[in-house]
Amino acid sequence: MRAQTRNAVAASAVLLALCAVPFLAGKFAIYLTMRIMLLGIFAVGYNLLLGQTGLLSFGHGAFYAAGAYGLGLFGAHVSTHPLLGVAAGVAAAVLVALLIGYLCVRHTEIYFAMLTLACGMMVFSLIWNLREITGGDDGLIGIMRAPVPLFGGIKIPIGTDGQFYFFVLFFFALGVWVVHRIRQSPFGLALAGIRENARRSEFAGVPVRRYRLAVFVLSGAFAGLAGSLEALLESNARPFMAHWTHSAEPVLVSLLGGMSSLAGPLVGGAIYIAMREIIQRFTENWMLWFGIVLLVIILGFRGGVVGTLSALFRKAAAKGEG
Amino acid sequence: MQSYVHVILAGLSSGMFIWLVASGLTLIFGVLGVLNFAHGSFYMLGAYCAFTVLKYLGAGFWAGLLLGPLAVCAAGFVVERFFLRHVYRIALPYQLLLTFAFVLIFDNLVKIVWGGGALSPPSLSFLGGSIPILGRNFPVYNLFIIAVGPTVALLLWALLEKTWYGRIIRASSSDREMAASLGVRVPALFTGVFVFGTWLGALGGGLAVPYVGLLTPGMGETIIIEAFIVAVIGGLGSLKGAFVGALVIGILSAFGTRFFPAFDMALTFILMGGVLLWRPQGLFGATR
Amino acid sequence: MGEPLLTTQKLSNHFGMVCTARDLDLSFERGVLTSIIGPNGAGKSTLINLLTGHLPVQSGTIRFQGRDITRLPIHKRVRMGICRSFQIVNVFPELTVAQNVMIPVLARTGRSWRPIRSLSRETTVLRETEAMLTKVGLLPERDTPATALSHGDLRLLEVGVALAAAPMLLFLDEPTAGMNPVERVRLLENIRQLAREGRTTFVVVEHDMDVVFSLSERIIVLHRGEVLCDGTPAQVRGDAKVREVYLGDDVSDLFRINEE
Amino acid sequence: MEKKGMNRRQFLKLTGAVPLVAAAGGLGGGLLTPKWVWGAPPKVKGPIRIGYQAVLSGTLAGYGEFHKMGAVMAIEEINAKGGIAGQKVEMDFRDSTLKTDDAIKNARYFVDSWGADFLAGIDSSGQALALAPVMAQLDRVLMVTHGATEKLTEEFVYKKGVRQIFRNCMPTYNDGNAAAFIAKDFPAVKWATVSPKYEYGFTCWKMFQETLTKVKPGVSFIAESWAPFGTTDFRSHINTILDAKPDGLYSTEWAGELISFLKQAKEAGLFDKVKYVMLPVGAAMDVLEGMGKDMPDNIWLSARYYFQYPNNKVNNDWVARFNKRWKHYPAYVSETAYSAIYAYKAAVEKAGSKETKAVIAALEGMEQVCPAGTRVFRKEDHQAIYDVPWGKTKSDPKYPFKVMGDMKVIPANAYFNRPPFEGPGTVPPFK
Repeated sequence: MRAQTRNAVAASAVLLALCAVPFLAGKFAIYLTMRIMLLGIFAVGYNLLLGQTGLLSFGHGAFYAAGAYGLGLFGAHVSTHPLLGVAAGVAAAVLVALLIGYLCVRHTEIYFAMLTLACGMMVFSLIWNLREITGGDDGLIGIMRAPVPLFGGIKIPIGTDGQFYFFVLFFFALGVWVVHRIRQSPFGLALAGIRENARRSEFAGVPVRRYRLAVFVLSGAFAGLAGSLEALLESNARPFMAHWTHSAEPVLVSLLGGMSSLAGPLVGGAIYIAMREIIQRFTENWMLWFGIVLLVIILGFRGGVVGTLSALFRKAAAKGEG
Repeated sequence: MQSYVHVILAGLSSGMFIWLVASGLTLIFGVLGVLNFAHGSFYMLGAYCAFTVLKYLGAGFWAGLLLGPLAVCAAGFVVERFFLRHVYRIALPYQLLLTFAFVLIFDNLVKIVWGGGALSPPSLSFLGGSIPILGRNFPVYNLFIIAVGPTVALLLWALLEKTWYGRIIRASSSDREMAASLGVRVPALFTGVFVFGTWLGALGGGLAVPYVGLLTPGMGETIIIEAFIVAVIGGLGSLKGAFVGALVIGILSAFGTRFFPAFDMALTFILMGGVLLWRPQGLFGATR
Repeated sequence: MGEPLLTTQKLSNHFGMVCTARDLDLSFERGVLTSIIGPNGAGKSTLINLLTGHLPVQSGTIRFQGRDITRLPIHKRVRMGICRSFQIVNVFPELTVAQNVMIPVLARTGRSWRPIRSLSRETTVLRETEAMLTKVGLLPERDTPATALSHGDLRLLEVGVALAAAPMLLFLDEPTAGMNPVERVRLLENIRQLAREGRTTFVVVEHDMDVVFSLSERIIVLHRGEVLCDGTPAQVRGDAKVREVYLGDDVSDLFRINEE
Repeated sequence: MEKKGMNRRQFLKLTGAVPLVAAAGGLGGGLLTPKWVWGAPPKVKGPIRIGYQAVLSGTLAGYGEFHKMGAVMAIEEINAKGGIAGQKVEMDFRDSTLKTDDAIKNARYFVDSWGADFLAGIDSSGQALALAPVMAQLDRVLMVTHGATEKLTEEFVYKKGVRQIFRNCMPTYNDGNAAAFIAKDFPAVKWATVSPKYEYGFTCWKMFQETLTKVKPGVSFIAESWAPFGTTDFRSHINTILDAKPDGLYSTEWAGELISFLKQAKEAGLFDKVKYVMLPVGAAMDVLEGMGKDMPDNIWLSARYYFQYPNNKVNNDWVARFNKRWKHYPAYVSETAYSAIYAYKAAVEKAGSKETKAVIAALEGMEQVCPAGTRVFRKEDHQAIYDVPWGKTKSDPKYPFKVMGDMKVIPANAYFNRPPFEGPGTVPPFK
């Protein structure tokens, strides 16, 4: 019980700190925090697949793009209602993920990774080539942030970054909470079982392929959520969202932070964005230094930053008790 | 007729060119079990080093082709001996991430050393120019590439199948523990294979200098994806597969660009996806 | 004993030139503790793999309680009541003992799809898990990760995970392999006890003849993919063909760990 | 059950996140104090900060370096002579990569964190377009020095009223319309293209076809082969062209890809078979230097600035200074970067303020004498109007690369699309 309380306290503290950001930090920090939260939603959902189920996908950019284009096209042709737009984006992502997932989940390991890579790149070139609908390589530009209508005619404006921040924070908190629940749930345990031993899971009566598809689509929905929010934040949707280089981002941050914990991908995402930003202030050769930092983290922090730190902490605590 | 022949020739040369890069990648995966993302960087370094020998040292194309890739082997050695060795036992994504870090580092180093601008080699005197085939010119150098591809394949085959080293390499790739118990120094062997694979990639880079006609930082990133696709289609770790895969990709994309241009960006990926769905282990991969 | 639980008709399997099952017509009766024995390569593991869905059936049919399950995927057979344990320990290594057992319980009770509800609130599942752990004697180890268990405990867990699916028909593939005598006795006692309870019918593949003859009510002897002999322990003991096969074989072969 | 262990881990994970958020807050906090945002003082207070971004990594990294040379040189000169309106000029230069989100992040960093007064740079059209709504939000002027899409000025500045965007480089009008004006004098009637498979390539080819059809009825366009970004092997594309047997080839390939294309086309004998070849950005310095003596003769080239035009004191002096400072001939992006900084100087000094509104007003309609000639920033769409030459490649012993001969200059007014950018009379040829 005590641990659970501590847990809740820590989560509330983070939430509180995030709520305070727009009042204490500067505009650019607000913006960066939003980007960190978007990457966080993307990665924390993605890690249900990688960390929890043990499947490495290189195609999640496709669902991210589906979310962004879904929202953009919905906004252009149907309604600019942001919540409906986000719902449309997530729905689009779920659809694409169902289609791709159906093909891909029959394989595992590197074959799964390569198959998702191929499917993601097909979505990329589809977006690139369907110029009439998607705007080709220019993408959809000028996506609006209309106010959010609530019941009783109240409209909440999200036009400025300070206002939109809370829109993002809402979905971030919701997303992290959902993933946290999933990790603690029977479904989460079944996924962990598939990661640990897929064959045995089948002999435990778990329809492995269907679970893989389910978690694939679920993580795709998170990617779509992040994508649709980014479309609102940056007012555009662009084909490179579906490119494999973008699909690799959640992989990278999950590994950076550690894929065996909930906070791993979140911390990894924060490190990834903050680190690049800091390095870029000092040098144009950011790739060199970023690469070196990556090396240090991979070799020095086995199991990611969070994994390593918590192991250290546990060791220290054990020593203290003993 | 003329058109088809030239499309096939273009496909053959680009296929053999990709094979040169994919061979090292495949060898390394087959023996070490590592998907080396930085292989494209070795290709790039090979090109830059060969170019340097050729242009700044004025030593000519052959010297560049010989010395350039050899210089890159040092980089390969450092990467394997001091970094990659520590992640053999960790999950695949970590290996990818580690090698990706080297992609960033090498891209940036090339920019620092050689500048960000594109470098362009002078045209070759020997092997330069073109000869008419069915009334249309075809570059001599491309014919040279078409010849180099199978030569390298043959040499690799002979090395692996006919020599003592080859037998050791094959034994270690199928069972590390067994090889170690027979007294093979597996770590040293792995370093050796990695450096050799690096050399193959760098050789591809050296040959790219006249073939692509252009050197840019980041030039390895497009080719590595193609090489990956080729390796996957052929069956990861299978050199024969990579060779056939490269031919298939080369010729099909030449036809695709010529006759189905709408699909050319997705073509290789469609092909890879199709092969994976039909035969997940690739054309010549071992069944799991 | 009424309608047989599981029957096979002309079940065959080949690996290349090697025949590992040839036109097997078998039936397993409810409540009869059966052992399958035979020299190495006789097709014992293949038979289990075919019956449980681990290997696709090349020809022949399998019926479970009258229903054709020949092409049914593994998890559906499990849900119908056919389960197995593995010869080489095959559990969920990084999960705790309790979690290992919980997965089949969740799957069986249809709760494993619940994505939001916390596991700690699934009280029935928790209770069943604890009951199962008590049954196999692993309750004290419930929070230990499987990787940290001793070999004997792992074997117990292996059986426990299979039992947790509450199968009607359970195949145990060399359940005592590598166990020390004390552990072996404990496990066998468990199996006997559970068999007596009657919910589960056991089919055991074993090399240890002491175990086989003390445990079984029926013994099937396989040789080169065919049934050499099928009967009570006494019948098998007296069978001339069985003697011939076993005498001609190196006895140590019986204890070699073969594939899967 | 196993709750205890799990939750302790959980706790650590969550606490791990706190310092990072704090760090993110700190990033902005200290560095971001806006010193002059409230109530603009009547006089310009310094320093004047210019945030410049261009691509510094990947295959196009050379472009960023050329941008930087021009911008740094302008700032050195200006600061040596007392700065802008007496205030020192500072520049922060960032890698825009080719990714749109990086460009947006940089712009926000420049304005919201570093305190930039003006922004400049941008290579890709996609980035330029995506930045338009962002610049409106940030309310700072962005001078685009390379991205050429006409949509930026026609749609975002003119139609949607994003007044914060200006562009001092040549837009696609030169690549499409002017090329057609040059091509109409050729006997070639059957045209084909190998061009980049993205909006820039599509737009230019469309513009070229439409204008050429108007000024020379009877031409036909018989083949197009689109090369995806990053193409290194153009042989299949070249086969497409050779099979079609056109009289003229039009290509908006640029930078390294153009070099690869030209070399491979030369090997395949394309230039023996197709006599009229037009490369709207072929006279870019990286291409001329990259091809060196291998550049085929008699190819028609243009660029967004060419170092031998105009042949006047301002330009010749500048080229000499540039050569002395960097040991290079200026690329067109060097000129646009250089002139962009000077445009800001002129506008701030004219307005007597560095307030966005005032500077926009000053820039609108402003005439600026630059190395590239005189630029006029058109009031309606904020596009700088200036002339660039077309010419045929020829050898010149003074240079290690081929230069332009037979220079032809079409006045920009004759081929720039005109506001309101739709309806008759807005696209060339004009009466």
